[in-house]
Amino acid sequence: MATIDPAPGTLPKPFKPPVVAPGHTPGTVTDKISSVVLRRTPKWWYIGFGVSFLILMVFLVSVSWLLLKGIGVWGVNQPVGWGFAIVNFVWWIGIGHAGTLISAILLLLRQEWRTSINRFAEAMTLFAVACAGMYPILHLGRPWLAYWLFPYPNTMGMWPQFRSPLIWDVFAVSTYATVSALFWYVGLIPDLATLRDRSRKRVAKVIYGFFAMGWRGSAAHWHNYETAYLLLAGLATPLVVSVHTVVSFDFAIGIVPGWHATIFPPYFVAGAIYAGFAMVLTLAIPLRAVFGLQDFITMRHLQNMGKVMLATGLIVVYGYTMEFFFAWYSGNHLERFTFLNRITGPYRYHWFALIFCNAVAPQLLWFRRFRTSPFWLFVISIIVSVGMWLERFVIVITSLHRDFLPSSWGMYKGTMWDWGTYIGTIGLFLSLLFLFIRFLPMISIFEMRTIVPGGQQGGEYTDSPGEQA
Amino acid sequence: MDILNPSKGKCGAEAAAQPEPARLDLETVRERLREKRGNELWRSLDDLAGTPEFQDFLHREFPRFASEAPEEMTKTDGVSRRRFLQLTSASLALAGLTGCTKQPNEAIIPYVKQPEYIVPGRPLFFATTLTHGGYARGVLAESHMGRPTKIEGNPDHPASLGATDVFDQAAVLTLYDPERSQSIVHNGRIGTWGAFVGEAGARLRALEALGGEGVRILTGTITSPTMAAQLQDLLARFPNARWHQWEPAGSHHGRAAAQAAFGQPLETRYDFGAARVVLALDSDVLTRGPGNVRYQRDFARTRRVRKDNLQMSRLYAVESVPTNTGTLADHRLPLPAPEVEVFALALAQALGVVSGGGAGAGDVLADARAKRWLPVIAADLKANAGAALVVADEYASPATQVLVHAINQALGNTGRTVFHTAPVEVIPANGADQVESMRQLVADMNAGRVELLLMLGGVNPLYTAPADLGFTQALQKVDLRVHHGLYEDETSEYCHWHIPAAHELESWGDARSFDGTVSLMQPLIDPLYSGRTAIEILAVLFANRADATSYEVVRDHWKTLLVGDFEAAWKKALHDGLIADIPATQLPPAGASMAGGAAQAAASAMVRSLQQVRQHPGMVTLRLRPDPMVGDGSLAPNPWLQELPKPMTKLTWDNALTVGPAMAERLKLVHEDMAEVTWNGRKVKAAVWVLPGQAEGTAELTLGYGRRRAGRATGLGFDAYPLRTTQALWNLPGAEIRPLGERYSFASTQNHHALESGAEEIPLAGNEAERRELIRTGTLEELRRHPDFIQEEREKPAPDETLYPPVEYKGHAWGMAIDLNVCTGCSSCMIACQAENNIPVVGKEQVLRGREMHWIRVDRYYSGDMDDPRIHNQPVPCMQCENAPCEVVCPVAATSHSDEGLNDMVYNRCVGTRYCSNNCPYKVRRFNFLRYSDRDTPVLALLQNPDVTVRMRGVMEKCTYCVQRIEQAKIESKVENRPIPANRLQTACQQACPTEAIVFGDINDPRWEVTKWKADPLNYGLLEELNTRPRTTYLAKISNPNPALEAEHGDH
Amino acid sequence: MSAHPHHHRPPIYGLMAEFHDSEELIEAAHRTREAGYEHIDAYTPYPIEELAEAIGHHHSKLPLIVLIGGIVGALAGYGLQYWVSVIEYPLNIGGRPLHSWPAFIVPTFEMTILFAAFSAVLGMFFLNGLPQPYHPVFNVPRFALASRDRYFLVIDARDPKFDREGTRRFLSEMNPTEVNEVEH
Amino acid sequence: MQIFHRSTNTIAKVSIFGAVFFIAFFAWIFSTLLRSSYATGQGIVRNQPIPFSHVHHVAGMGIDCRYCHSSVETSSFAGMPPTETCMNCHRQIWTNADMLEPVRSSFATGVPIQWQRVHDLPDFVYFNHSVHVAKGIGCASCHGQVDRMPLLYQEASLQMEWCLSCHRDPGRFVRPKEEVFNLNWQPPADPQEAQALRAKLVKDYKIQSLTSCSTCHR
Repeated sequence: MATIDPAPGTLPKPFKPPVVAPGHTPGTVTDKISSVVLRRTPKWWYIGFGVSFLILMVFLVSVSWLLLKGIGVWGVNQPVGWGFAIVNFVWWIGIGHAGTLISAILLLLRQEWRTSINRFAEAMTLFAVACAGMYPILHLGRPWLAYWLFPYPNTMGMWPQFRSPLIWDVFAVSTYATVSALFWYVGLIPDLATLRDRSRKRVAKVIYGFFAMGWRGSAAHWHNYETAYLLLAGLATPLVVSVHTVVSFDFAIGIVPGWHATIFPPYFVAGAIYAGFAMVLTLAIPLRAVFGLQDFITMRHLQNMGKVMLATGLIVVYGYTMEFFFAWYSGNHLERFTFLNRITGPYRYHWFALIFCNAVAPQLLWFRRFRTSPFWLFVISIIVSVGMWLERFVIVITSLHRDFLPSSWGMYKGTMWDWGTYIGTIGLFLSLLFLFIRFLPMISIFEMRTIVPGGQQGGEYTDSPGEQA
Repeated sequence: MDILNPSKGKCGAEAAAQPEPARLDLETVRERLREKRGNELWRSLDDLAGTPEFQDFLHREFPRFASEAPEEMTKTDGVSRRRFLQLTSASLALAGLTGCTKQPNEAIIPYVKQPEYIVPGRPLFFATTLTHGGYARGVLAESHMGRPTKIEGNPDHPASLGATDVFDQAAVLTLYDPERSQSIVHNGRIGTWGAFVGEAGARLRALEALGGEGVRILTGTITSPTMAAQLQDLLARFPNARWHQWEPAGSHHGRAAAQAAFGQPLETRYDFGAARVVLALDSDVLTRGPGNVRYQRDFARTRRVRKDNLQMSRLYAVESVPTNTGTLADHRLPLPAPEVEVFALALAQALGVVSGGGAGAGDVLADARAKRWLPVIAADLKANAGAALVVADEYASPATQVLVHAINQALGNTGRTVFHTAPVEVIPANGADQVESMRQLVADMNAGRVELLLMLGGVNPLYTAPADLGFTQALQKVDLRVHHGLYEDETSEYCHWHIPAAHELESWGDARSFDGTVSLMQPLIDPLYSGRTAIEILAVLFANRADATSYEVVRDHWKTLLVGDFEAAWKKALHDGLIADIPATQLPPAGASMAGGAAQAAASAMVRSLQQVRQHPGMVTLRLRPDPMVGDGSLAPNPWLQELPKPMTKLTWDNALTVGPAMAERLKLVHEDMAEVTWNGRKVKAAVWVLPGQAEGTAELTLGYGRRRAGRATGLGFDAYPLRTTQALWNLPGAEIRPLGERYSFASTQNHHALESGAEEIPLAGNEAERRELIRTGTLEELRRHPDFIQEEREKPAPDETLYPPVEYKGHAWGMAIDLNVCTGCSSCMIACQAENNIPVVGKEQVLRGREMHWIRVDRYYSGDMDDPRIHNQPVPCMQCENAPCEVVCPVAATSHSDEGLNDMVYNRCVGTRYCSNNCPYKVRRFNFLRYSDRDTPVLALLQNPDVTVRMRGVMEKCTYCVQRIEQAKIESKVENRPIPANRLQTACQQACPTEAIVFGDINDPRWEVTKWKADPLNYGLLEELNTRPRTTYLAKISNPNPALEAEHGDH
Repeated sequence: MSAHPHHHRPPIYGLMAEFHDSEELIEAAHRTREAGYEHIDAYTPYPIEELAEAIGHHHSKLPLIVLIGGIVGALAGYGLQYWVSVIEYPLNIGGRPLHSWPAFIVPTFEMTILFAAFSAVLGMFFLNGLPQPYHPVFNVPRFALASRDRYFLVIDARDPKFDREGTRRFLSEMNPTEVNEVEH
Repeated sequence: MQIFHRSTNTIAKVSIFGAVFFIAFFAWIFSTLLRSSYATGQGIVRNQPIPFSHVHHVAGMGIDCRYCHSSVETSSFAGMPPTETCMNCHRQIWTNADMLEPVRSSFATGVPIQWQRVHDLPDFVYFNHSVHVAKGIGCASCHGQVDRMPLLYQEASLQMEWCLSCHRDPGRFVRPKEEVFNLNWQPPADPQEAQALRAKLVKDYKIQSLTSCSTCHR
């Protein structure tokens, strides 16, 4: 992240556009962003939400069938005991990471350009985690007993088995979900107050007011608030790193060749950030166009995110390389066979596709021409998302399908219900996202105020009328 | 899975056919209970039992139950232990629904009069007999409160010695099979016994005047002394009646050969225990045929190498299609089917049994390698004359078998390793040749000379009769056609009457085993489906004993023969399950002197046929053989057998046209291609299986599939019978195979996806297995020179190579050892485990997805040249690792270690993450992806072993070392305050294993056999380098190659 | 911060001066303090660091609360695992020691974070006296702009130096856009 | 402008603070329900075809447990008396009491009597009476003072935690074998003495604490 811009205050160089277009004041920022929420619902929103909701229904149908018949409606088998469910789980969780990263780590690193993207990045985190969180439950043979994974006193006198990475998952993911939610909500409070004061409708005032908790921007409050926000960021940072580390343990702790690797934690975390930023771009690029937020989500943001992707992408590629190197260097026949099987075995096409998506395509980002073209960034970000899904597929399936005893080798293929569940969660994700951009400010208003002229850095004062719709 | 459910349509129809709908029969009971589950089911069965209809039903179906049995009977054979309603009292132990916190209400139903020998909650074992192709095997049936649940071998029975084969184990499932025919059918409608006896009886009385003219009886091979007597009397009273035998997979050529060689259809049996050198000519003698269990046991004992016994016999196998026997061979030579017979000829010449010997010996052979092998083998046989044994395929041409008889005689093996006795089966007046007998029958039928045809004991000629006879058309010309069998089948469809047969576990009877031993059959339960035995039918129809029960008939028969105190002798016989040391029952040993010139004649006959065969090279010989699992097809409806992987192909729910790799290439065929086989203008379609090790020019299609009317088995696989004619029953030279360009998909349990994942998977798997040293091998020579060579190859990490403090197992420490040197891959262990542990059947579609549930499997690896590979079998149960990788990853502690080192699996705690299975290097864990256990069919609940939980959907399961047996043994020892006697506690797989390849026990206690095995230098663990510390270990596979052939291929 | 019922209740809550610039507000806050007012508060659309000092609000107790929360979480987490695996139901899991401390680290860490995060948020609410949906300052209509771009200074009527007229004059001297009385 | 009334301040604060207690309360309710007789069936009298009184037969007539539950020492299942057993006495006494009509008709018709199960374990639990008896665990330890139950009911919860409570420390319940069927046996009053006795029996009967899963689940 060394590539990212210098300390705030220095004049942006010509090729590096500012984080906020000139001419904005706290007032205009406030009005512009809150108006997105407060004005009448645009027709396209209904369309967008409707479509996402339909996809969500696909999810409901698939899950109902799953619960009715049993896990057997999926493609999982012996020896491939884990399939789409775990692949999707890791994929979604990974996507989630960018949000926390942007809002927490970049905050600690004083990267002010984060301000205009952190809010919906965090929302994205929450929704991604919501999607991810369902898979570990759905993939159980007896999902209705999922609560047995939580430690609680019961009539059986039984407790969870704390040596299992799955229990670590339970703790990590639930903590992650909770902390992200808190972080997000705390960040929202002042903006909820803003909406409370801006909205005209009584109902809206009451609802926003209820959640604003009577925030009134007292200096003393701001002081505690800032402290809390910083502390949360400080807690979320190690947390986000731990979460994907733990997810990687699900595999690294196993003895399956192709899973049992010490390099997993770092390269899973990198992969997560990689996937996450890809998703942020995938969402940010259309959003800024639709809502004309180019002023706030500027080329500078897109470029920085492109750079982060390039950097993390390279780390991931390094991870792949090392896996193969270790396999060869360890001299362990089983390891060698597994990785040879990845390239030459029945799933070689998945592997080549993965290499193209995650290693080859992103190299375009070396060139500013692509870094600064929303279109290309969008395309690349999509490719990377696909690539990251393939990565998990390759890790989970190809390692399992030919492990220790050749007699037990098998193949795995997702069924229509696997696909239904996967696509369905995308529907859930989008539906939540649409609701979010409709009813909450997708950019942190109060933080934007601090970075516009007339904000904290002072600057000329422009009077603007009280309320405008 | 409703794989075991009877089709509801059928039941509906029958229910409708009921004269008075108010009355119940088992079908309706089942209908009422169909939607019930687990405990609830039992409750409602009880409720139902109260209703008047049910009482009425009981009176009709189970008269003995309703009105107490005569005291005398209750005492002698304990009929009351088999009363129906007791079955419902199984609720006290019956495994049902798992995982619910609140218990539904249940009922306890005690006896009215409790038989003194029954202790509720403890099983009883009864000696009885099961027959296969007419031949007997003595077994012990385990009975829980009147429900037979498991078959074990009868240790006192010469054909078993305590072991069983797959068919024995499968018998209990057939017993309860809801698809068995359950009521008398008259012209497609429900009939009554009375009406049948009326009609048939009337017809018989009419014919009696004519001395029974027009009466024909068709049975399978009969060895039962009682039935023999019945038939004798019958034919005495009806001199013009005829009795025909047709056993599709019987030893027709064996009989013919004996006839040719000895002038009479003598029985031939072997003593492998006495043989130092064995040559098997295309013969799977170890795992096929009536004597197989005993043969395996005897042979294994000559192969069990230990540090204190470095002796073992040598086995040569010359075969066209790989067999279990072949996998054990020290030298295996693949030759085309006809060439194998030529090899017999060449050997005869080489040994001077027939002319053309001396220098010219072997000239007849086409194959270069065969030429090289012949003298070596001949020499080895000579060297061991008297302790050698040459075995021909019982399906090989009579000529070949005659030559082999001659060879054995020349070598002085006869009387030492080969024995001839008078025929075990009862030979009808019209001769031993069953094919001829069938020809006569059909001729008579066509000529309209048959008025009444009784087909007894489940014969199914419409499916199995030689195709050229036109049995179907002929049958139509018979006025009154009666079929008696366990199932409604192809034949019963064309009969006026179908009489449900009683299962052997429901019947009184007797039969002889391969060595002539008379074995008694006693029922474990009253007929579930109102079946009747052939003995009863004969008695009722021909002996005018209207109310005769087979119990009386059999007992009366033996009354005359059992000398001395009959009651005592009878009780003893029943207790032992066999009638020993009574002269009247012994088979006279035949002075087997070969008819002069018989061998020479056979030789020249073979030379003649050889010329035709050799005329067109590249010609294919199609072998037809009984299927290893469903035999001649009569066992096709048995799901356990259907899902039991066939030893060589690991194929389930299908048969296949197997061809060798080279030939497949030549014929442009790939795995799972559909092909058309043509022979003499007869055509059959079948899918191709490319089988490594199968000789060029040889294809095989097993019988027993493509059933047209067999319930759930209908339409499975491909029917080979249309190709089978009286000219050629077993080997069809000159067959053509032509690709059809269609595809088929086989459900195999090993390397399912040979094509999908690249056809190279099978060789790759084999070579990987070798590379990973899963199966450690060596030769006897190596072992003698260097006893510890296996130990030095081992990569077992030292105890201090781990960070963890070692766990001490004081007291018992259960472990298992498996001797790869004697495992034939017969798969008895798999099905025994299935029966013992309530393992569900999943069906073809699920097997295709790789979800079979067997707790122990037999892995089969090919390595080396796929046309002549090394073939290995390796039984793989749970390794019960001390450092179990599965346990560490379970989030809810559903699998953990017991104090005695068992890797416990707690179904009711399992949430089903399947992480344990992923992390199991041996992939022995099995998951209930769907609701596989059938709880909808009440009668199948009776089959369940009450000591093992029936698993529900979504939970993991696996081999437990039969923990229920361990716990039972421990509890008994505690109650009686004594230690568990060494080697008495056996797992189900161990108990069933014919070769004693599996031992189990307390590895902390030197008295147990397993402890000795584990101390043997051949002992090693699978994937030890992972430091899982498996409790199950293997003894390396040692071969005893002939130094003179070493060069041929490396250690086998 | 809300009115204390026990001592006598002044007629109004206080006086509110509105500024259109953060600089002015900070300036005003300093002067008010210098003038000896204690009970004052300032309202801004976004956090301004100097302002807290300016109105005499120095350091936050929050970090301490979070630290304690974290420690409690850690102890609870590890304690639970130790008790379950070693004391309550000791099971031999794959031959691993009962007290497999390396495995227990992860949940301990997560519990630490969870507890700390909760104490941070709840602590913040507690210290800020939130939730407080009703507050007198909302009675001033212009105060709605406090969440947009206006800056307010409020002197509490309970301040000993407070005097309805004098204080109003004092505030007006700092040329605010407006000075309003804040009703209770 | 004000949106909320003054009171909302208190309400809001109280509800956040109260949430903690609210959750605790629900947890308590839940765990209580799971252990209630609704879930366990404790103390519930099932209606039986015959109102059989253990008080009368055991305390009154002094019939030994094993007279009816004959397989308790040899089998996993304690055994339920066949109709025959009832008739042994009731051929002579109460020969025409209406109450006993079901017994007589059962004996006449051969249709068994259907009792409602009182002690019912889940099907995945394998309990064995014989071994517990052999190790000196008295009937009363699990079944309670049956001789004081006019109509039989389930004394213990029979939940896993209940089983474990004894399996973790069997010494607490062991008694001399000859006292196993004595429903009124009490350990020596003096604590030391009682402790000594337990220690001795545990040693003599080789009693282990078995908490491996396969001890009960198979």
